[in-house]
Parts: sequence; C-alpha cells; structure tokens
Amino acid sequence: MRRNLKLIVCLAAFALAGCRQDMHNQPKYRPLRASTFFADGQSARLPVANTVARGLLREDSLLYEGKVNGQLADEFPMPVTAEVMARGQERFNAFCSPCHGRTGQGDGMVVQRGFRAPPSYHEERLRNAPVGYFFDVMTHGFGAMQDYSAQIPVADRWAIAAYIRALQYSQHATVNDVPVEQRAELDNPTRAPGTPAGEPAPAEGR
Amino acid sequence: MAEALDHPHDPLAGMSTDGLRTPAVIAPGHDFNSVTDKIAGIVLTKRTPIGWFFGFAIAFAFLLLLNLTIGKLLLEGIGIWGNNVPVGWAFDIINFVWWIGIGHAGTLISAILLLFRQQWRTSINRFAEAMTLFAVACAAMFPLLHTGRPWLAIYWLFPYPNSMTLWPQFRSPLIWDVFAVSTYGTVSLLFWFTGLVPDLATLRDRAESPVARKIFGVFALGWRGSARHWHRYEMAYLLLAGISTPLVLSVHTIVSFDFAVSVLPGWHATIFPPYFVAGAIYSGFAMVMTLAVPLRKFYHLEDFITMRHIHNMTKVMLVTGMIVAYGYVNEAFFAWYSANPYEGYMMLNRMTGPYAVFYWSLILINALMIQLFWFRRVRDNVALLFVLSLFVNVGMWLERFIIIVTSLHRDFLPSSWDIYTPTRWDFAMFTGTIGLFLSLFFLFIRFLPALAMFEMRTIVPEAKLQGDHH
Amino acid sequence: MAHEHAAPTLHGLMAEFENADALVAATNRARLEGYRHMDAYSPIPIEELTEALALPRTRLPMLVLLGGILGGAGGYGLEYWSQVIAYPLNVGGRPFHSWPHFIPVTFETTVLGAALAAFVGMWALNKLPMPYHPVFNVPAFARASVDRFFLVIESTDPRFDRHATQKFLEAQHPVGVSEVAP
Amino acid sequence: MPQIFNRSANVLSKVSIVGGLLLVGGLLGLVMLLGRSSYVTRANEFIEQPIQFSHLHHVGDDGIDCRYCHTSVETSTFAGIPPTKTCMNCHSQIWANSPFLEPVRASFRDDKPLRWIRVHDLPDFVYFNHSIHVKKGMGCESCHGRVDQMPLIEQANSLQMDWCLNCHRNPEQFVRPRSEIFTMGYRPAVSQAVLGPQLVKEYQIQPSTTCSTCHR
Repeated sequence: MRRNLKLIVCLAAFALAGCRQDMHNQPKYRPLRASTFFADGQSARLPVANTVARGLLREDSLLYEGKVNGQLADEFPMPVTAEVMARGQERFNAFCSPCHGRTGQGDGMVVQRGFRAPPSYHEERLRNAPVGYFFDVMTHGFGAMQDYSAQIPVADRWAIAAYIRALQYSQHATVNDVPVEQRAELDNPTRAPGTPAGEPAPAEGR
Repeated sequence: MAEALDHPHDPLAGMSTDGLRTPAVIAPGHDFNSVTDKIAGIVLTKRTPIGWFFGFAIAFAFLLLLNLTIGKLLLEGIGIWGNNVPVGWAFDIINFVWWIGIGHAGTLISAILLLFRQQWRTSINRFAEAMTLFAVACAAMFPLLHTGRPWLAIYWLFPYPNSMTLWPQFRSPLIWDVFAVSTYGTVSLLFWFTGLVPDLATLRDRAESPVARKIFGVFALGWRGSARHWHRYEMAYLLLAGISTPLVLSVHTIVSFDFAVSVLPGWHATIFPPYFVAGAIYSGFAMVMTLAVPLRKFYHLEDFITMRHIHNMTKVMLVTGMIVAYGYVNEAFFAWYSANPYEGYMMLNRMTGPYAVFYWSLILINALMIQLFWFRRVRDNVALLFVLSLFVNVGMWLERFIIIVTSLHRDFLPSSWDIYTPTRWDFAMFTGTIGLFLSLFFLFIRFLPALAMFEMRTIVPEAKLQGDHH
Repeated sequence: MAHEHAAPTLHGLMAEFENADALVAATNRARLEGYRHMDAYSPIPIEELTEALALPRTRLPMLVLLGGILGGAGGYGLEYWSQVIAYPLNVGGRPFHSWPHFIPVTFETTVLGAALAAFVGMWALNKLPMPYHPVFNVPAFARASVDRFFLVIESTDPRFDRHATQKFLEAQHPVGVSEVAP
Repeated sequence: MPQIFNRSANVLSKVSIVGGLLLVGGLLGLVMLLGRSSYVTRANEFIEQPIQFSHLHHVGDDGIDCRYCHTSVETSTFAGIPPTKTCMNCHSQIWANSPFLEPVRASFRDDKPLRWIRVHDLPDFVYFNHSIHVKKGMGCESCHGRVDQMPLIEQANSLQMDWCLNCHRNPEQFVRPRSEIFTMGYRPAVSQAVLGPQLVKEYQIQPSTTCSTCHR
C-alpha cells in the first residue's frame, strides 16, 4: 500500500509538471496585474505630481470646468447635434439613471434601495440652472452624489448635460419653444415619436 | 525463406561449392535440430552468461544516465543543451539523423536483400531488424524531446481534432519526417514481429518452464506451421518486403529534405537524398558489423554468421562509403562551380575553419580508410573490421556534425557568427541513447532468438526436396 | 462448421514424417485418393505443398492493394482537408492546395496502409491468434516447429473413415500415426 | 505436447485484441474530452474573491449598465475593473454599516486596492481587444454569458482556441445590433440567419484567422 502511495505521488508529480503554464503567465505586465517590484504592488504608475502631459493643460475653462469668467456657463462648448443627444441619452441611462431614474424624477433603482433621493430635474431651481451647473456637479459631485469625473469623460458629461436639458423640456415645454416654421408639424407629426430631430436642439444651441 | 527450394540452381543458394574463395552462408554439417538447438539454446538456457550481465550492467548504467538527463530536461527545459543562435539545431538533429541512418541497415537487409534473393541475409536479418527498431526508438527521442514539453507539442506532430482546431503544417519537411519515421518504425515492427512468430512457436514448444511456455505461447499466436498458413505467411512476408523497400529509401530521403529544402549553404543541395541514403546504409552496415562481431564471438555463432557475411557486409560498406565520398566531392565541386560566394565560403570554412579537424577526420575515415576494404586480408581480419566499423560509426557522426554545425555557425550576417559548444548534458543525452540501444539489444539477445531459426532451417541441406513432385 | 452438429470424438488422424519429401509425397497421394479436408504441418515453408493441397491463390495481395489505396487516399485527403478546408493558412504565399508538398506524407500513409493490411490481413485470413488447436493434443506435434513433418486428415472429410484412412496413412511410411482429439 | 491454453483462449485472444484496441482508442478519446472539460478550461467554476460580489444582484436586480463599472470596455483592450470609489458611489449610503462590505470601506479608507481574482484569464500569448469586439457588434453576453444571472461571476465559455475560431469564422451567427451589445438575454427581432449577414456587411466585419491576429 505504501509503495502504491509513493507511486501515485510520483505520477501526480509528473501530471502536475505537465500543468506548468510558463507561457500562459509570462513575466510581463498586463492591465491591473500586480507588481512585486513597486512597494504599493501596482504595476500601473501615476505620473509624477504636477506633471502635465503635452496637450492636456485643460486651459479651456468652458470645456473643462463649465465656467465662463468664473461664472457657471449657460452654453455648450460644442454644437448640440442629434448624435450628441443620442450619446447623452445612452450615457445618462448608463451612469445617471440608477439614481435619477430614466425620466429624471430622482426615483432610480438605487434610490429605491435606500440611497438618499436626489432632487427631480423638473423642479423650478434645476430648470433654471445653467447647463454648466450640471457639468459641474458631474465633475465634482454634490451632496451625497460622488463625482463621476473618473467614470465619464468630459465630452460625455456635456452630452449628458444636453440630454438633461431635453429631459426637462420633455416635461415643461410650451408651444413657444418650438420654432414658428415647425409648429405646423406638431398637429400632424411625420416622424415617429422618439426619433431624434435632424436639427440642433432649439434653445441652447450656438 | 524458401529460395533454396525455389531455385536449386541459384549460384548463391545453399552450400557453396567453390570452397575457399567463397565461404558458405552456413557451415557444413548442420541440420534442423542443430540449428534450432544452438539458437534456441541461447534463449532457453537457465544459466545466463556472466558476460551478459557485465555488458548489460554497463549499458544499463548509461540508460540510467539517459533517464537522469531526460528528467533534468523536462524540469529545466532545453536550455541545458548547448543549442543557441545561430546553431539552433545541434546534437538533437545530429543524433537523430545518425540513429535513423543506423536503423536503415536492418530493413535493407531484411527487405531489399530478400527481394534480391540474397541468402546471406538469413542469419543476420533478425538482429539487424531489432537493431533498426532500437535505433529508431533512440532517434525518435531527439525530435520529441527537443520540443521541451513533448506532450504539448503533439498537436503539430500528429493530426487529431484538438481544442485549437489546428492541424500539422503539411508543407513542412519536419512533418514529413514525423510521418516517415513513425511509418518506418511501425512497418519495421510489423515486419520484425511477423518474422518472429514461427520462432516463438519453436520456443513455446521447447521451453521447459510453464511460465515461459505461456509467454512465448501468447506471442506465438498459436502458430502451428500449417501449410495454408505458410502459404499466406510467405506472401505477406514478400509483400511487406516489397513495401518496405521504397519505404527505407524514402525515410532518409525525407530526412535529407529537412536540410535540402531549406535555403542555407551546405544544406540546399540536390545531391542530398541519394547521398543521405547511401550514408545511412553505410553507417547501418557498420553498426551491424559492430554488433555481429562480438555476438558471433561471444555465443560461438561462427557457423551461422560466417566469413561470407563478414565479407559481404564489408563490400556493401565499401560501395556505399564510396557513394558518400562522391557526395563530399560533389559538395566541394558545386561550391566552386556555382560561383556562389556563400557556398564557396561554406566549403572553405569547413576545410579551414574552426571545425576543420572534424571535417578532415571524416574525410580520412569515410573516403580514405574504407579503401582498406578492397583488400582481402583486411576483410578476413574480423578484429580489425570491428575496429574499422567503430571508426565508420564515428565518421558518420562527424559527417552529420559538420553538415549541421558548419552550415549554421557562420550565418549570412557575420554579426551573428558564433562557435557551437555542446554541454555535458548534450553528451549525457547522446551516450544515454547508446545505453538505451545497447540495453534493449542485450535484452533482445537474451530473451528472443537473435537469428531467424526457421529461415536458418531453410538453408541447411535437410530442407532440400530430393524427389520431383511436380 | 460440421463440428457443431456431430460433436465428433475425433478431430482427425495425424501421420508424422521424418522429412519434407515424405510429407509432400503423402499429401500428393492423399489428394489423389480424394481427401480434401486435410492440412500439412512443417517447420519450414514448403512451396510444393501449395500444389499438393491444391491451395487457392490467396486474397492477400488484393487486401494489400486496397490498404495502400485507402492509406494514400486517406493521407492526401487529410492533407487537402486540413490545409485547404479546415484551416487554410497562407504560408509564404504558397497555394493552399500545394500538392507537391503533400506527396511525401501521401507516400508514407500509402505504405503504412498497405503494411497494416498485409499484417492484419495475413493473421486474420489465417484465423490467428488461435492458441488452442486440436493438433496440439498430440504429444509428438511439439516437433512440428523443429524438425518433423505432419499430415492431418480431418474427420470432417466426406471420405474420412477411421480405419480406411488410418490404413492409407500407414501406407505412406510415416514414423507413426495417431488420433487427434478435438 | 499437452495443450498450453484452454479452448476458451481462442475467443479470449480475439476479444482481448479488439478490446485492447477499443480500450486504447477510448482512453485517447477520454484524454481529448478531458482537455475540453471544465476541469481544464476552468469554465463554470466559482472563484473565491475578496468580496463575494454578485452580478446577479447589481445587474439583474438593480439594472446597472455594464459600463457603469467596466468603463473602458468601448475604448480599450481592457474592459476595466472598477476602483473602490465606484463601489462607494452607492455604498457610501447603502449597506454603509454592513460588516460584509468592510473590506470595501477599508480599501477606500486606506487607499489600498481590492485584489480581485481574474476569472477570464486569457494566456499571455493571446492578444484580445474588447473595444473592437464591442464596435463590431459583439454582445457582452456572447462571451461572458448571462452575467445577470450569476451570483458569483464564472467563466461561461471554454476560452479555448477553437471557441475563438468558431466566431471568427462565423461572425454572422453571433453579431447583434450595436444598440443591443449590453443587453442580457438578447433575442434578435428577426431571425439571426437574416440579420447576421446584414450586420456583418453593415459593420464591415472581417475577422481574420491568421496566427498574428491574436498571437502578436
């Protein structure tokens, strides 16, 4: 029996030798692979403090901070096109709707699970807030809301801001917001509802 | 076989009549019983000769060295060998080609000489075939082990539906090699076993120990010497010989393609296939001689392995050796005639470079030394022939070394030139396979009839039919 | 086989001869006598027995041809299928169906197929392995693989008659005649 | 000479030859099956993580989009494992005192990353890029399975080469509209046989099967 055991152990050692995966796990860094070299164990390194990569000085205060002359801006740094609106909708649904809900009422799934309810976009204060305000909240957080600067790139934040505006219009628009020459279409719509318009959004576009 | 019966007028058949000049293929005075007694006695004796144990112990020690080397190789990888850029192929392919070449003599003797109705094949074919099998086993170790982890390399060696849906690259000569060598090994084994069956039946019927009788009985397949069986058996044996003949020529041809198909000075030559095949037969006969001389001396088989066999083997070595020498001349001639500077440099480097001493050694052995075989006095001196055959083995090994190393170590780019130095593990692996070869051979001569008994019976006078039954 | 019905008490009668000449002569005479179910046993192949026993031509060469064709077609088919259909890979701009490269392997598989057919076919046609056979019941038969020659006339032969056949065999100058138990 | 073998040895010998061949063939077949089994591929196997994160809960119950956490999946080779801060976006308030989530809070407090164990671990000699697959209409589900139904994440497919090739050779069987990439439990509106070839044409899907596509 003992001899058998020895034999089995030897065979198992051979079988395991066959499982060595040198080529599968090569001594190189892939994203998020741990490092034994650096003290903090991270293979991906942060740039030295206060260094700025070429072209990334972020001088455009409207684009990067949502401010013009230190005041929250009420304009977009880019033309608001149908693609931007579609992108904004998609990103809003991915990143904002868990709390704010798909309609912006502030009743998302996470809120239903117990997160503090955010204000509805459709209340007076937020309808009158400049778009730069929404950008600023996404970038820096507000109240219980953490900042999303790491999760959402700058351009997408502006697209979401544009979509938030559209959400607000969806609940509070008047006939006066529609350009005169398109008002006739309201009574006999030629497009299916929900299809984005082929033109810039009426109010905030530049 | 039954040539003696088929062709009573065959000048080579049966007893020699011209006495001194041409020794007989079997000494006079033997009959069925004496032949069977002598050969079966080696296997069935209860007393194993002490010399056998001595030889086997040495061979087995080298076999253990091989095991050690393989263990080390599998644990650490082929970095323990001396192969490195630019000599990426070294001992592994040198030894592979050397062993495969040696293996060629067995099939040549058993198949081609059978087709040519050469009766002198009868007493050397069995152990020459065994030698082939063992040499192929040794040869196969090198390409398998040079992959480092052979069990992971199966998918490019053999076609099977694997989890990568990958198939071997059939445009590569290395895959041709896999098919050639595995087919060669398989067919040689079938041929050898087929020849063994009637002899195993004899051993079954003569063995005294019940265990031996059972074991021989299992492998004898219940052979009972029925005329109906012999009828098909003879046909199968002849067909296998006919099939093996082109096979044996194809194997070393394909091995030579490993080199000839590449575009490297010293390798890319049309002379390679015939040159390699001749070299294989040459080295194979040298190895048969190396084995036959001590075998006949130790077991007193001079009656069966006669001077006729020794002479004929020497003559085959002389002829094939001269073809090889022609190959050397041819390589040098084309290096000059092609006016290709790389070819020219390759030849110059062989003759005067760092490995020149090996080059001139092999020329000395394979081109000049074999000229001694012209002399009858040399051919009669068995001890000398044994030594010369050892030299031929060395010479053919050096030939492969020169072909492989001198062509690789001077790359097209002088910046990558280097000198190849084998490591101790290279030598351990090489001598280890010699240990494996000899261990298997010792076991073979102890436990199986080293000479084909039923074929030996066909050449004694008793086998001749007297009456005309037609 | 007839064995099933009759449950014979005898496989046949075996005559032992000292040399091949006697065996061939006896076999020839047995055939002329009209015996058909018989077999000769010898330690060496004897070509004359083929005629004496009126053995038909063996089908083995046909099998070997078939094996070779199957092997070759299989080898080439495998190469074509794997290199052209299953996983076509561009290697140095060669065509997928680069047939000259496929020849060596095709040749080897042809040889392998033919050799396997010869090997397997020969043993199968001979109905071997058959470790048990009635002839082994006769003690003297141990020399059939060394130096003695045997002729067995089997009891299934229509002309087989225990006494007449024994008389016939004894007339052929054998060393001895014995019964073969089934 | 007495018989060495019993009469039954005749049948036995033939049976053992056939049986031996079948046995060897069967064993080889078993080894090949073993090579594709989840024992080797590690498919459908739970892996112990520092936190037993449930995709079933976050994706299935809460409906959180894949990209909320795996933010770089559309733009990079790597889909991205979220930093602890992403967890804290919600768990600063939800389950904020749960002992179960203490490792997350500790990680956030001490600025020490959580050490997740890789589940979909391709060999290092394979190059794989998430962004091109997302761009060309490959749904997450096609490779990762119904993540919304996995309490603990597991490898849903073998990730062996023949599995990769199966799609690279027949992308039309797996492609879906770009709007449905992150949908779990996607069913094509029209038959895949019609939609697939259309999308392959529209998205200009030309998957290569040359070696260097993946082994670069």
